[in-house]
Amino acid sequence: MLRFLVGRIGLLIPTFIGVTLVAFSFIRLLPGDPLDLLAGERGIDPERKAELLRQMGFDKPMWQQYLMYLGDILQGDLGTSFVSKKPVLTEFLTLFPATVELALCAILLAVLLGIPAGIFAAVKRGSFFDQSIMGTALVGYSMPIFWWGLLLIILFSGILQWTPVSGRISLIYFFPQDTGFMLIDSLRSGEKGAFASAVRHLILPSVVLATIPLAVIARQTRSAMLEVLGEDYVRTARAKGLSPLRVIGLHALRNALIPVITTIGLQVGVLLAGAILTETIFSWPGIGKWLVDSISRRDYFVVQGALLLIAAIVMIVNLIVDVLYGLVNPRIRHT
Amino acid sequence: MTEASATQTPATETAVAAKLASESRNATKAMLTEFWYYFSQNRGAVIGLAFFLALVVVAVFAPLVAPHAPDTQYRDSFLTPPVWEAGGKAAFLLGTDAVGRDILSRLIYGARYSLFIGVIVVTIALSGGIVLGVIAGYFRGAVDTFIMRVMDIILAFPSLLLALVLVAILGPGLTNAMIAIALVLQPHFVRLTRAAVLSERNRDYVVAARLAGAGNMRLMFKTILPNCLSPLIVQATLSFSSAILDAAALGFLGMGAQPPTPEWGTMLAEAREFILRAWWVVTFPGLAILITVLAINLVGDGLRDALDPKLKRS
Amino acid sequence: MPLLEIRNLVVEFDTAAGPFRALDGVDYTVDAGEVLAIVGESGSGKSVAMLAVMGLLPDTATITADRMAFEGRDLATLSPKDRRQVIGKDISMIFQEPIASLNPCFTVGFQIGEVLKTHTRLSGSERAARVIELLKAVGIPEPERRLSSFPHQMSGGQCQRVMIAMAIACSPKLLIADEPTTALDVTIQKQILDLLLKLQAESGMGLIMITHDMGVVAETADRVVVQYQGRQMEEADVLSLFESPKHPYTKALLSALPENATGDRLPTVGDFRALFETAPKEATA
Amino acid sequence: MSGDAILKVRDLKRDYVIKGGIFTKPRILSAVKGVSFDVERGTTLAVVGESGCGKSTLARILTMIDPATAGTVEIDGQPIDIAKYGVSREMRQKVQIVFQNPYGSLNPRQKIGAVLEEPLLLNTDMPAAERRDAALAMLQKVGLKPEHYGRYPHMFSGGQRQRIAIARSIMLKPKLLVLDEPVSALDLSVQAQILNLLADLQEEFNLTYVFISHDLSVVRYIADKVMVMYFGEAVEYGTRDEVFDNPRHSYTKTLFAATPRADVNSIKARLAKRAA
Repeated sequence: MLRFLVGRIGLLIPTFIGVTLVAFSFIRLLPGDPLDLLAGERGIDPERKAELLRQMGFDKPMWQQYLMYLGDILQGDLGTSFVSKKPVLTEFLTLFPATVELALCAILLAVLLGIPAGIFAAVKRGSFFDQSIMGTALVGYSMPIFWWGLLLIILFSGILQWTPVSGRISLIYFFPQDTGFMLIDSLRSGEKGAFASAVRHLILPSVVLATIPLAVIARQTRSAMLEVLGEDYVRTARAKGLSPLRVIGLHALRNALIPVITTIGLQVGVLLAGAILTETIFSWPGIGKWLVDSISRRDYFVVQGALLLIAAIVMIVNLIVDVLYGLVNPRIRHT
Repeated sequence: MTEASATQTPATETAVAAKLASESRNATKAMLTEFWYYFSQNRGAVIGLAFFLALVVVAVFAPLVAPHAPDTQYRDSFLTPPVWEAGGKAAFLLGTDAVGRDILSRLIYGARYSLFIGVIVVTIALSGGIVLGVIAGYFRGAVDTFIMRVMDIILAFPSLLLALVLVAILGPGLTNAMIAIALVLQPHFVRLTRAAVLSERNRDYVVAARLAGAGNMRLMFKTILPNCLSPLIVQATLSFSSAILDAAALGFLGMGAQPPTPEWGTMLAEAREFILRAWWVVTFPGLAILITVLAINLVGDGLRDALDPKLKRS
Repeated sequence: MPLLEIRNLVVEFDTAAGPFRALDGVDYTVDAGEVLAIVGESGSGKSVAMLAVMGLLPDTATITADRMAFEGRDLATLSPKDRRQVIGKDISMIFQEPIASLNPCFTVGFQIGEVLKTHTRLSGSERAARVIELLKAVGIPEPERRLSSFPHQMSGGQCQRVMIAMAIACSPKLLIADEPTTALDVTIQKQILDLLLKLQAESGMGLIMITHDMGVVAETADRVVVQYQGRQMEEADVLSLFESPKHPYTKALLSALPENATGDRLPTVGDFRALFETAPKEATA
Repeated sequence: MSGDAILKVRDLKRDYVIKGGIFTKPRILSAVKGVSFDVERGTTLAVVGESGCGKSTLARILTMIDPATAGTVEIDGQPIDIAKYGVSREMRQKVQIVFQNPYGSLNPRQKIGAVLEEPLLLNTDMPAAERRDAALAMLQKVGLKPEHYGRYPHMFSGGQRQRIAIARSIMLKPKLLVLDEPVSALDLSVQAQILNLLADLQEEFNLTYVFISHDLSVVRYIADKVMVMYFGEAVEYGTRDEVFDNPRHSYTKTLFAATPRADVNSIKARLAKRAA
């Protein structure tokens, strides 16, 4: 297991270096030099520009620039936003909890509904339930979630007026956000109705963001279960006279979960990509919206920093999933 | 060479050849029939395929099918609701948008863009992915490690994020969006091809072909690759639909096709501000995306069932 | 009263190409203390009947029989719950692929203990002691240490021993072994067969050996049923079967054994086919 | 038959290096630990052993799939060393192999005609029509029909596929055929047919067989000479009768004792013991 873990971490290092290269090249690949881009239509006088370029190290050879960049990263310096003048890392850390809160709710929803639905569909293979669950899952899997979000807004916010259109909490509440997680902060504030408001704001974005992972997890669980149910050891479990509940819920599920965990891990990327769209639609102040706004504001150091940080998060979550995978799979744990 | 050929006259020779050719055709036909049998067992897949073909026809003959030109603005009909709603006009079956363009016509022309995007993106991603995947899986060693690490790097970025950034570099527009999406989808093909090649390369028939004198190129592309195609075909179908989705998402974020292009995602972006006033400008483009993607995914599922040898044998 | 009695068993599978008759009216009787071998080549349906007894056939199978009784109780009319009290306790079964037949996610000790937990009222510590006793009985060295092993850490022969331990955990009256040694080397096969016969002789249980190997039949069986394409060709005690086979198919099988070769060429079943295959058998539509 | 050895193997060794992790040193696993034997033209050497004894490794070396670590192999008077010189067309035409599993050894996407013609296409300059005739003639020779030419492997039974695999292996008229458990995956009745076919072909083409098997009854039937392998070593080597009548090594004795006997006398003995 230790060797497995070390191997996985070893694999991450070249990938991380590659990721920094991508983030580094991003600014250099932009058409025109960065300062022209940053200055926009106002223009900048040549002397000041040369001075700035020297300050930022753009006159040095590429490899030196890269090493400088790498050094900055290792010191936690990911550059400064041209718009807000705040360090990118600080901005990121302020906005990140909002995205995590949303993504966690979404993945929880997806796992808690998707796995049972998949198991049920597999056990009742070919039945009406199986067909409806899988039909629904396929629709979910095919859903353009930006449209799905708009549709839900029309229905629940427009027609039924049940849920708010945007934001994380109603503007009438004001309390310190120590953790950055609105559900926790609103509970701690003790303000009446604040928690309920936070929940109501969270529901629609979570549903929208959960849609695709939910569909993927349900489909994967079903096919993993179907595969496992045909295995010899499931036949053995039946031959032992165990109850169907134990055969399916213990012997089959335990094995089917192994590929499902991998699938759940792969949803991090899907969630972060989905967060870009969901946060834009619901004006959710997280890193997805931050990123889109930065691109349209041409705040390229923010984009560069976000690129690096998001890739790092994906890699870390994948590592955690790999470890989990090793833990549930004895063939890896005991070698 | 053999007794049989020695005694054969040219006439019987061609007869033999013709007979063998027809036998061979029959075998191919039997394969296809069998494939179609398993595919058609899946009702959803057949419906999806029918819809997809209909969509292709509509897209090809868009100028003949569409009631209006996609960019004609009818100044007397801003935000006309669909024909069945109060205030709807028969000329605009699905209503008009904020500048008076017929939504149905724009959707019909929009199908061209979506299908075009799917075809181009899948072609680029698939061909690149196959070549890299076969090389990585066949040669192993340092080449493999290098290719797979590069793919890992691409996969470390969420697809839409990477596409957004690429578009930021290349500039917004449909072509750049397609290139970006193809690049983002490519690693999946590389991984899939590599995995399939790895599982095939040590099979006895490959060893037998090597013993028969087949070189690397022949082994890679003639012996092994055809046996790896099933998962790739399924993945290509699914990528076709995700390319459409991603392009629409980019369009929605203003980074894909630019207005006034009747691309479905771009249409949605333009319609966003009217969501609480005119539901139809938002609903129909999205519905078009959903149904198209759903149809293609249905076909993909059907292909998987028909091509998956495991299911076939059970 | 025979231990297991089956009369006119027919099993049909629903397939895409229409119903397929895997068993076409077969009879089996097994008495306590007896070793019955069911022998046949692939497609003979030799495992199907016993899977039907165990209730392990898929939903696509339709089972009909005039009688299918274990110790006089009709298995067909038992509720699934009552049947589960017989399966794994009084009738147990081991399979061809020992490694694949054990659950890769659970330890050996857990998987054996599970049978005891389901079918007996032993306490936790009693169960633990019994598991060790069972592992000893099937000849696994260092049973205390092996308890916490996973199947992938053991060889095929050892896994089959674990399967046997699991099968005999509740002292069954009937043990069904479905090609128990086909996946194993000859020397291991010998050990496993010896073990099965020893356990059978000690406990007096009935043993059904399902196999394709005439050698295994000769080494283990008291009585033999020969099957071909879902039908019973011959039933005889083992000596008379080898000494004077009645049915042409049995004769063909025995003469196809290389060790019985007399001339330069081996007679093949095809040489005899006309004698026992009246009509080509196909899926009855 | 002495002196006309088509295959001479001396002190053949094959080691595999098992890559170590970060904390473990690489280990060396010896699959074949120095075996020597001769096979005379037109005869059959049976290599017997259980899983992991090195018999498949030996097969891969003889067919030039894998190189040997040490020792010499001489086929038809020519030494082979693929690590140094690779495999020439000429050498390839001398040795071919038939695998155990007829379901894995045929390319599922290749029609039978193409399967049989591939060796000719790649190693000779024969025109297409002649290749086709050669393939058709070979189909007939192994007991299949001309109409099978255009079909795919999955349309055949296991026994038929093994016939196709055998046909492919002798398309180039090899001198030596390595048969790696060719009948183990087949039913008894089909096994007999394939063994008969192999005997016929041996006679017709004066083929030399290295027949790898774990089944002693088949070996006893088909072999001229027998070599018993155990953990990479040849523990027993001699003519069939020498080995079967008078096994010397204890492993050979164990192996013989473990092989089930299907003769009436053994059954009588067993029943008598059981009754006692």
